[in-house]
Amino acid sequence: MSAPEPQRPDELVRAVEATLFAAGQPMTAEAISTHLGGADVGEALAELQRHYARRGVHLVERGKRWHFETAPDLAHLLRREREEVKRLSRAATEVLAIVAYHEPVSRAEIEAIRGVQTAKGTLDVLMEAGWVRIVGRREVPGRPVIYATTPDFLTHFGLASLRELPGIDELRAAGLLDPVDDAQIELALGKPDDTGVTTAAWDEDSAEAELPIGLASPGQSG
Amino acid sequence: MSAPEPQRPDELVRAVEATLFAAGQPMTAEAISTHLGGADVGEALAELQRHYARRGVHLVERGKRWHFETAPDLAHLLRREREEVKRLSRAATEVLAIVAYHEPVSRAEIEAIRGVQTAKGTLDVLMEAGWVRIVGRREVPGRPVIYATTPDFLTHFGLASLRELPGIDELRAAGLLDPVDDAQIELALGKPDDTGVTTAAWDEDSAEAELPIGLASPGQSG
Amino acid sequence: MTTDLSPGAPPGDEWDGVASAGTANAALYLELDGWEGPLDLLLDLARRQKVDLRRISILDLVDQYLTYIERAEALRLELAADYLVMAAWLAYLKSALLLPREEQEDPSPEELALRLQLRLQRLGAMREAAARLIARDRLGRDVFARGAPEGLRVDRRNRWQCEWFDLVRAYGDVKVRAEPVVHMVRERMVMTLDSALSRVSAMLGVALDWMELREFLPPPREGEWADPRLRRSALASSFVAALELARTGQAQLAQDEIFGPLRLKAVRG
Repeated sequence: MSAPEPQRPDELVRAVEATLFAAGQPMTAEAISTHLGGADVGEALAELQRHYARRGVHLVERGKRWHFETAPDLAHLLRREREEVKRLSRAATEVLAIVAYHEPVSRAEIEAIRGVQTAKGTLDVLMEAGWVRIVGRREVPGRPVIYATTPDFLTHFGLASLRELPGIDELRAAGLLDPVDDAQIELALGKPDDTGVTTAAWDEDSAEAELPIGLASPGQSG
Repeated sequence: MSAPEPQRPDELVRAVEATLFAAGQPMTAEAISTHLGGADVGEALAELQRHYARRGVHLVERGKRWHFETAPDLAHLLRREREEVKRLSRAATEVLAIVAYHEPVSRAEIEAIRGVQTAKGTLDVLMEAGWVRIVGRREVPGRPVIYATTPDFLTHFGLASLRELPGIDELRAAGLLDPVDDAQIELALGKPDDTGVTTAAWDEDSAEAELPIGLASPGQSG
Repeated sequence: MTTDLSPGAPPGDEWDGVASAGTANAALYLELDGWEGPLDLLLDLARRQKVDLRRISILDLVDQYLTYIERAEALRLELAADYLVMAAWLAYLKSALLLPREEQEDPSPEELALRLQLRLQRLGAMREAAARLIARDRLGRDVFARGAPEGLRVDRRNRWQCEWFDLVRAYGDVKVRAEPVVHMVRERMVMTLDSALSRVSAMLGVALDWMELREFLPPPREGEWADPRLRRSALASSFVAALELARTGQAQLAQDEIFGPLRLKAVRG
């Protein structure tokens, strides 16, 4: 490269340089001197310090002990952050949706809605993403923590408020509630008449009211 | 103190210098580049190597990986405190050399060169030291595992690559590194018959029946 | 020729007696522990010829080896089998090399000798290479890496990605999955267990004798009860009601044969 041929340093300077480089701990000038057979290392240390002052590594003295360390302005190189873009898993997306539609909501409530247990890690991921946070505790036995979405959640999904999330009817209209044949999933909530005959009847409103926490058991419908 | 004010190196050079100083392990140029956000570090490495060539610490490349180490001419100053290097047995040293000069090589091939069985522990010692590893299987009957050296082997013995192994060109030219399973060099060994006369019989199929490899270990010669 | 074969190497424990026995030749020093097998011994003997391994005299080498083995046997040392096998083979090689040959064997003794020489060369080369390798400036012995590197750390940070559609779709999936749990079939006319229980119980209270289960069902002439699906429901519910009354001790159940008529009678307290 264009730099002039570097001068070969003094042998003592080289020895001090190598000694400090290989040392497992900071060394006092006396210890270095002893190691090098009693030579006076003061000048060598000063020259090394001057030489390294502009380099990526500095020779520093702390409490009479000398050691090499990374230049302070490059300290950030020692610990780098690498960002990895990851897609939210299906489970995490479902949990996030439930929090958004039902907030504030406890983990037990999320599990009741999803019908499966929610791994603790799933909520952790959503909190790491900055989309869900703990907003308090439900004043019921056990005082479970309850979760809600964050402003970052709205920002990420481009929503002015949670009210902009499509309602159940809109989801249905969009075909997002279609996968199973309607006739198979409709609810019957009829009452027994006096002849003892029960008539099953679809209740349009029940879809709204359906927060299936503590789902009514089929036995109650008789 | 009389030296001219040292030039401040390029920022990338300083960053590479700091990174390699701080790294606990040798790094490839690619790893350094990745760590520094994708910069091309080839020039910086060359400049650093040139800068450090006359100092007490050198920048060296071993098997494509770079690290700083103390200058070899200062070994006499530094050697005294450190006796961390394992002492290798003669057998282990020989096996290591055979692996390095012949790699990849199977245990049977090592034994064919040494003329004795190799204790299992010998290869284990070399693998534990991190100098030898299993790199696959030879696609011959029995599918023996084959061994080769590691980058740490090059680092430890100060070799830029296996081409720098002492005398390797001469040995190759003399045919002394030709594959050891070459049937033409195998010796036939017969069994003494009851008249006490030994008959040599070349067995094409059996490399095992060949020279007195592995009849007994020296230790058994009580 | 065979004296002092392994200078410097201390004898192993099992050789102490021999070494200190002060045998006829005090300089004789046999130490097989020092050899890594017969090939190693041969190589060492070959080196003693102080010539290039390519120019060693195989015949001399064979003699040296055999002398060595003979001396060991004279001292009644127990030699490992491979040393003896090598000795036998070398004796054969020697005789083959010396005797005039009438028919050419394959491989010829000269070729065998050449192979032995090559093997010794190869082993010698590796031994020398090992010595040169081990004498290099080694990291941690002669040269040193930085004693206290700060170390590099890379912290991985995840940036999570999720689309609006995925979110909404996920909610739809949750809804769809949750709903079937509470579904019933539409417009299916049934007789509930409760109504069957009260009907059977009421009729049983006024009955005097055994009655067949079917007699408790509403008569089919009564409008909707003509529907066969509803009749099946009524029969099933009445049967369960009968079982329940029997369980609670209010009724007796009897059936004379499998699939026969099921009869029912009140238990009078």
